[in-house]
Amino acid sequence: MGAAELTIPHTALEGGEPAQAARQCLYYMSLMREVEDRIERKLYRQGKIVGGVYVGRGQEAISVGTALLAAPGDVLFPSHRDMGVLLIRGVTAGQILAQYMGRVGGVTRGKDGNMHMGDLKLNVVSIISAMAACVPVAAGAALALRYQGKNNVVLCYFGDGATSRGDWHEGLNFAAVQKLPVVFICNNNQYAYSTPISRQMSCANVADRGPAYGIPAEIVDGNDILAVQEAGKRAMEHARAGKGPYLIECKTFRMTGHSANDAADYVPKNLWDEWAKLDPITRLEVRMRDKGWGTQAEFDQLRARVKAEVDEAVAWAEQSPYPDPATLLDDVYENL
Amino acid sequence: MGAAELTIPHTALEGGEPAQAARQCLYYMSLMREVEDRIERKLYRQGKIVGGVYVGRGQEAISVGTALLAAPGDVLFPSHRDMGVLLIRGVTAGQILAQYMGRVGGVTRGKDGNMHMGDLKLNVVSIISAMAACVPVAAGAALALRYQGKNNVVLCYFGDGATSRGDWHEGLNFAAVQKLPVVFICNNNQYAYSTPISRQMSCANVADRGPAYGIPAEIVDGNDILAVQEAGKRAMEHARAGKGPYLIECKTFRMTGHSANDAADYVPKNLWDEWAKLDPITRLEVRMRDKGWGTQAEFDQLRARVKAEVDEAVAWAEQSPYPDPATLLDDVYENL
Amino acid sequence: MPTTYLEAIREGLWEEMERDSNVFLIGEDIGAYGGAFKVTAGFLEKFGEKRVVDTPISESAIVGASIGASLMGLRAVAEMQFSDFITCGFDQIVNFAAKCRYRWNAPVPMVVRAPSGGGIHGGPYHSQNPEMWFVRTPGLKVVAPATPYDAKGLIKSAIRDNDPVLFFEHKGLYRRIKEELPEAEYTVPIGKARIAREGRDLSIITYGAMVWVALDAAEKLAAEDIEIEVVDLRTLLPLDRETVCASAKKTAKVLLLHEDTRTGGMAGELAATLTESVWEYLDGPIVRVTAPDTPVPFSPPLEEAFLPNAEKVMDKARWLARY
Amino acid sequence: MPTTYLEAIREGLWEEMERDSNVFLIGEDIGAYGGAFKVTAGFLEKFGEKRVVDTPISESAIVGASIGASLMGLRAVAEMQFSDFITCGFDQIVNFAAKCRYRWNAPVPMVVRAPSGGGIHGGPYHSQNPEMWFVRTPGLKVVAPATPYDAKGLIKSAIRDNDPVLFFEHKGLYRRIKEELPEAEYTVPIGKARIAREGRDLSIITYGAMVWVALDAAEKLAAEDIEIEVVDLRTLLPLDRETVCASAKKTAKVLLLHEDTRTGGMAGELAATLTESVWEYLDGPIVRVTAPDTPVPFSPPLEEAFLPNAEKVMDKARWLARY
Ligand SMILES: Cc1ncc(C[n+]2csc(CCOP(=O)(O)OP(=O)(O)O)c2C)c(N)n1
Ligand SMILES: Cc1ncc(C[n+]2csc(CCOP(=O)(O)OP(=O)(O)O)c2C)c(N)n1
Ligand SMILES: [Mg+2]
Ligand SMILES: [Mg+2]
Repeated sequence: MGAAELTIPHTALEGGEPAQAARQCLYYMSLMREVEDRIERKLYRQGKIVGGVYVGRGQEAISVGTALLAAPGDVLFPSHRDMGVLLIRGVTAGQILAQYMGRVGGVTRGKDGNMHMGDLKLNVVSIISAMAACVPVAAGAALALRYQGKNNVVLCYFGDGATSRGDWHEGLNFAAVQKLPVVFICNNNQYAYSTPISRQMSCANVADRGPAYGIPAEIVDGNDILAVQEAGKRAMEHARAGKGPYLIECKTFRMTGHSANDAADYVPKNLWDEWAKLDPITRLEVRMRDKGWGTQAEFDQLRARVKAEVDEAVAWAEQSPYPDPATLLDDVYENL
Repeated sequence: MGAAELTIPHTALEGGEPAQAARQCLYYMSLMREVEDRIERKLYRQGKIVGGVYVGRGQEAISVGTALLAAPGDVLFPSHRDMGVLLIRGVTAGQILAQYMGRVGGVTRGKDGNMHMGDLKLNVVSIISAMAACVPVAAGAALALRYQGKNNVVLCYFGDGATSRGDWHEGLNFAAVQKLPVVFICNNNQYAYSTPISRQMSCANVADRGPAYGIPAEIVDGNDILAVQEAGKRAMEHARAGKGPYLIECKTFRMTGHSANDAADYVPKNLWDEWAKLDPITRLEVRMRDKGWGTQAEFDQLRARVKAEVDEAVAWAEQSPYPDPATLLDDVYENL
Repeated sequence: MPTTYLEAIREGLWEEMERDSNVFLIGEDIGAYGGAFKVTAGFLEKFGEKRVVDTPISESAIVGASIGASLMGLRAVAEMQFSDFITCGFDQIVNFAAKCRYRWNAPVPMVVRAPSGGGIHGGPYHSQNPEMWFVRTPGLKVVAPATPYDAKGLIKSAIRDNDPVLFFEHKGLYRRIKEELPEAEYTVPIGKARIAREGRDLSIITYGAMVWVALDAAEKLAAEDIEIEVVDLRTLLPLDRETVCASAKKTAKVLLLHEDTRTGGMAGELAATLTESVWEYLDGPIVRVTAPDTPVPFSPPLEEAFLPNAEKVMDKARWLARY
Repeated sequence: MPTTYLEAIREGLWEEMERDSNVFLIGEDIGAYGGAFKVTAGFLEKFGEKRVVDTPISESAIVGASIGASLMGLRAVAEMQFSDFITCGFDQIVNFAAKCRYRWNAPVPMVVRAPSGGGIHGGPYHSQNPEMWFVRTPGLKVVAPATPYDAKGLIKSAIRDNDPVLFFEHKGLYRRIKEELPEAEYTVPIGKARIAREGRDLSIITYGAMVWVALDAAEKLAAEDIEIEVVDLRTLLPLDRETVCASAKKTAKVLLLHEDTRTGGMAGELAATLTESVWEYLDGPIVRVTAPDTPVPFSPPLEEAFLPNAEKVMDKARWLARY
C-alpha cells in the first residue's frame, strides 16, 4: 500500500452526521499524535530525524478542528505545531516522516527544514521560521482570493509568542483595513519557548488585541475540539460573508518541551498534571462515549489502525532515498 | 545677539502660576509657528531650504504642551512635526534654520536631513525617517533611566500613521511588559501623507490600541493645549510612579499638505475651515483673555517679539557657512 | 515626444496592467495621490481600487501581502515610497520571497519597486542605494535601469518574471533623462548587460545613474584620445558575467563605478568575477570609483563630495589608461 | 582545562558584566533558560533581572531597545536566537544604530550577538551567514571569530567598543573547538586579522568556521610540498586590508574562502582590495571557494554538497599553486 492511500480523504464536516464528524476529529488527532510521538520519542532518539523536533502534543484539537472545516479552495497557513493541517489536506504520514528524515520523499525533497511543509496544489503554504512572518502573507493570499472572486477564506495559525512580532501587527491591521477573509487562529499554549505569557504581553488574553484592529475576537477552550469547531464555524462564516478577519484564541498547553531537547524545567510541575487531565483526545473520547458516538472497543481499534498506518509510513519513509546532491542547484530560479 | 540667547530658558510648568504657564505655552507655540511659517512659506519658496519641508501647523499644542512638562532629565523623542520639543529643550531657532539650510551651524553640522535633530546633552533623540522606528528605541531609553535609578521618563512622539508599523507594536509591547516609564504621544492628525485614518486602521481611535498592551490610553483634544497638559501630567505621573507606559492620543489636524510641495487636494475642503476654527494658538489666546491672563495688546507684542527673534535667527542661519567637504568622512566611527 | 525615465516606468506598468488582469499595484499613497513621485498617477481612476491597493504604513505587510497574493496566482507590484524603507520589509523579501521556490517549489512572481539613489539632497534616509543587501541573496533578481528605454522594458520583464524582482529606479533620473521610445511594444530581458558606448582603451562597468557619469567622462576623455567602453549592467542579479568579461578582454583595463558606498559594493563582485575569469587578459589593476563608506550626507557640499562624478572618474581612468 | 568556543564567549560576557555595571544582556529566553545555546546560562542568577532582560519575540524591539539604552550610557549586548532572525530587526541595525554617530554625533555602544553558520542540518532558517548584509553598511563593525581565544577577546573588545558591533558566532564551532586560554585578562583588538598559519606558496584568506577548513587543507597540502598561509580575518568590518595585502604580496597567490554564498560575498570585497592594491605582486588569478548561490538546504547530502570543505579548497589550491 502506497503512502498516498494511508489517510482518509478529506470530507467536509458540514452536512456530515455529528458522530461521523467526531470520528473524523478523533482519527486525525490520533494520527497527528501518533506521528509526532513516533518522531519525538522514537525516531529522534534513534538518531533518524534530521534537525530539531517541535510537536503539538496536547494541541491537536486546534489544527484538526479548524482544518476539517476548511473547503478545498480555502488556503491554510499552518505553524510549527499544526501537523493536523497537513494530514487533513492530504499530505501523507509517509511524506511527513520522510521530510523529517531529510529524504527525497519528503514534501520538500530534502530542501526545507523538517516541519516546513507546503504544497500549493493542496492550498497549504509553508511557514518560514520567523514567527508571524506568515501573517501578512496570509492577508495577501486572502486578497488574491477576493480578487479572483472566489468564495474562499484563509486560515492563519500562530502561537501566543508570535503575536509580539511586528509582522503580526502589520498583517492583522492590513487584513482588517482591507476587510479580508482571514481567520487568525492563535494557539495560546502559555509559553513561547521558555518565556511565559506574562513576559510576552501585559494584556490578559491574545483576544484582547482584536479591538486594536476593530475585528471580532473570541476565546475558546483549545482542548475541546467541538468548541474549537463551533468557534471556527462562526469565524469562517464571518470571513466568508465578506465581513473581514476574525481572531480565535485557543487556550491550550504545550505538553512537551519547546523542542525535543528541551526538558522544560521552567514549567511549574503542577501545570503538567492539570493539563494532562484536559487532553483533547481523551476528552473527545469521553464525549463520544457519553453521546453514544463510539465505544472503547472502537477507540482501541482506531488506535491500532493508526499505529499500523504509522508503522507503514515509517517504513515507507525509511526506504525513501536521500536527495541526489546534483539537485543542490535546482529551483533557485525558474530558468537559470 | 547670538542665537543661543534667542529663546527663553526652560522653566518647569509645575509650580509656576497658571498665567505664567499659559504665556509660556503661547510663546513656544507662536515661535514654532513663526519658524515653520518662515521655512515653508518664505525660505522654501526662495529656494533657500535644502530638502523637503514638513511642518506641524495647527498641531503646536501637542509638542509644546507636553515638552513644557518635562524635567531636564526626561528624554524626548520628537517626530517630524514636533519642533516645539526642540525649541523648549534649548535648540535655538537659528540652529534649526541653519539645519534646514544645510549649514554647519545646524544641529547636525549639515550631516542629517533637515528635520532630523537630536542632541544628547539636551536629552533629545533624533528620529530616523522610518515611521515608528523610534518607539522601541524610546523604550530602551526608558529602560536605561530605570536601570540608572533615575526618576525620569521618556516622551515618545509619533503620528497616527506610524501606529500601523510593526515597530510601534513591538515597542509598545516591550515597554508594557517591562513596565517602562514611557509616555507615548500620538498626534492623530487624521492623515498619513494622503491616506486618511479609515485606510490606516479599522478601529476608531489610536487609543483603542492601549488595551492590546494593557496600558492606559486616553483621548484628548490636541488643539487645546491646557487639555493636552492635563493629560500629559496624568501620563507622566503614572510613568514616573513606576506604573508603566501610558498612551495619549491627541486629536488634531494637519493644517498644510504632507510636505511643502503637496497641495493636499485629497483633503475635503470643509475640513480646512472646521479645523481653522480650532487653531490652538487662537484658542489659547481666547482662553487667556477670558481668564484675564493676557490682553490682545500683549499678544500682539509677543507676536512682534517672536517675529523679530525669527528675523534674527534667519540672519544668523544665513551667515552660517556650508560644511567643509573635508568633514565628509568624519564621525562614521569613533576612531577610524 | 521624448519620454522621461519616470514616464517610461509608468507606461510599462500601465501596459502590463492592461495586458494581464492578474497584475496589481500595492503601496503607500499610490492610489488617489498617485504615489510620492506620481509614478502611478491616474492608475486608480483607470484600474480601480481592486488593482491599486493603498496600504497603511507597513512595509513588511506590503511585501508580505505581495508574496501571499503572488503565491495565489496574482502578480503584485509593490512600491516602497523610498528605497530606504525597504529595510522595514527586509525579512519578507530575503527570507520569504527569495527562498520559496527553492524550499517548496512555490513561485513568487512579484516586483518591488524602490526609488533609490542620491543627488537630490535627501539626506541619509532618502538617498540610499540598497541594492547590495539583495544582490547577495540567492533567489532574488535585482534590476537597476539607467535609461527610459530600459526602465520601461525592464519593468515589463520584471512583472512577467516568475521570480521576485527588485526594481531600483533612480530618483535622480526620474525627470532628468528623456528619450524617444518605440511605438511598438518591447521588453528588455533581465540578466543582460548592454554596451552603452564602445571603446578600446578601458572599460567602465557601472549601472543606474552612474551610467550617465561614465558616458560624460568617456566623452571628455575621447578628446584626450582615451577611448572608453561603458558597460551598463542593467541587471545586477543575475549578473551578466559574459558581457562584463568580454568587455574586459577587449580593453584589458577595467574601472568599476557605482554610486553605492565602497566596501561590500557591486564593484567587489565584479572584481572577483574578473580576476577569476579573465585574469590573463588584464593589463592593469582593476580600480574602483565609488561613494566613500559613510551614510549619505545632507548638505549640498557634503553630498557633492560624497557622490562619484565625471572628474573623479576621469582622474582614475587617465591613471589606468596610462598604466 | 581547554575552553570551548561557546564557553569562551560566555567567559568574555561574564568578565565584562563584572567589570562594568553598564553592561547588560537582552534577548529571547536568555534569562532562566540561559539562551537557546546556553551561552548565558547562570547569568540571571548572578546578575539579576535588571541586567539580564528576557524579551518577547521582537527582534526589532530588542535591537531598538538596545540602541535606546546605549544612547543613554548603557552597553547593551543583544542576542539574536539565531542570526537568521536578524532580518527582523534589520532596519534598526542598518538605519538607526549604524548611522547615529555620523548623523548627530550620538554613540551607540552596543553589540548584537548572532549565532550563525551551517553544518548542523538546520535548514534554510537556522544556518545562514548574514555578515554581508552588514559589511556593506558603513557605521557598523562586524566580527566573526574562529577560535575560543579570539571569541573571548573579541566579545570583550566589542562590548568596550563605542560603536555598534555585530558579533557572528559560528554555531558549528560552539562545542567543537577547544583551546587553553590565558589565566590573565586579555582582549583581541577589533580590526586586526591574524596569520593562522605561515606559508610561502599561496594565501588563503578566510574567517569563521572556514579557518579550520583552510588549516586542514593547508596541513594536507604541506605533504604535497605546497606551503599555504592562512589569514584569519577575525574582523570583517573594518577590514584589515594591510594584513591581507601583506600576505598576498608575500605569497603572490590568493584563494578566498567563505562559507557564505558566492555572489556578493566577502570574497568580492577582498578581490577588489587586492587588485587595486597589490596587483603588481600577484602571480595568478584570485580564486574563490564558497558556498553556491542557493539557500542553505536541509538534507545532509545536500548541505554537504553546499558547504565548502577541505577537498574543494585543496582542488583549487593545487590548481593555483601550479598556475
Ligand atoms: C522571529 C523569530 N524569533 C525567534 C524565533 C525562535 N523561536 C522559535 S519558536 C519560538 C517560540 C514561539 O512561541 P509561540 O509563538 O508561542 O509558539 P509555540 O512554540 O508556543 O507554539 C521562538 C522564540 C523564531 N522562530 N522567529
Ligand atoms: C517606514 C516608513 N514608510 C514610509 C515613510 C514615508 N512617510 C513619511 S511621513 C509619512 C506619513 C506619516 O503619517 P503619520 O504617522 O500620521 O504622521 P504625520 O505626517 O501625519 O504627522 C510617510 C508615509 C516613512 N517615513 N517611513
Ligand atoms: Mg506559545
Ligand atoms: Mg498623521
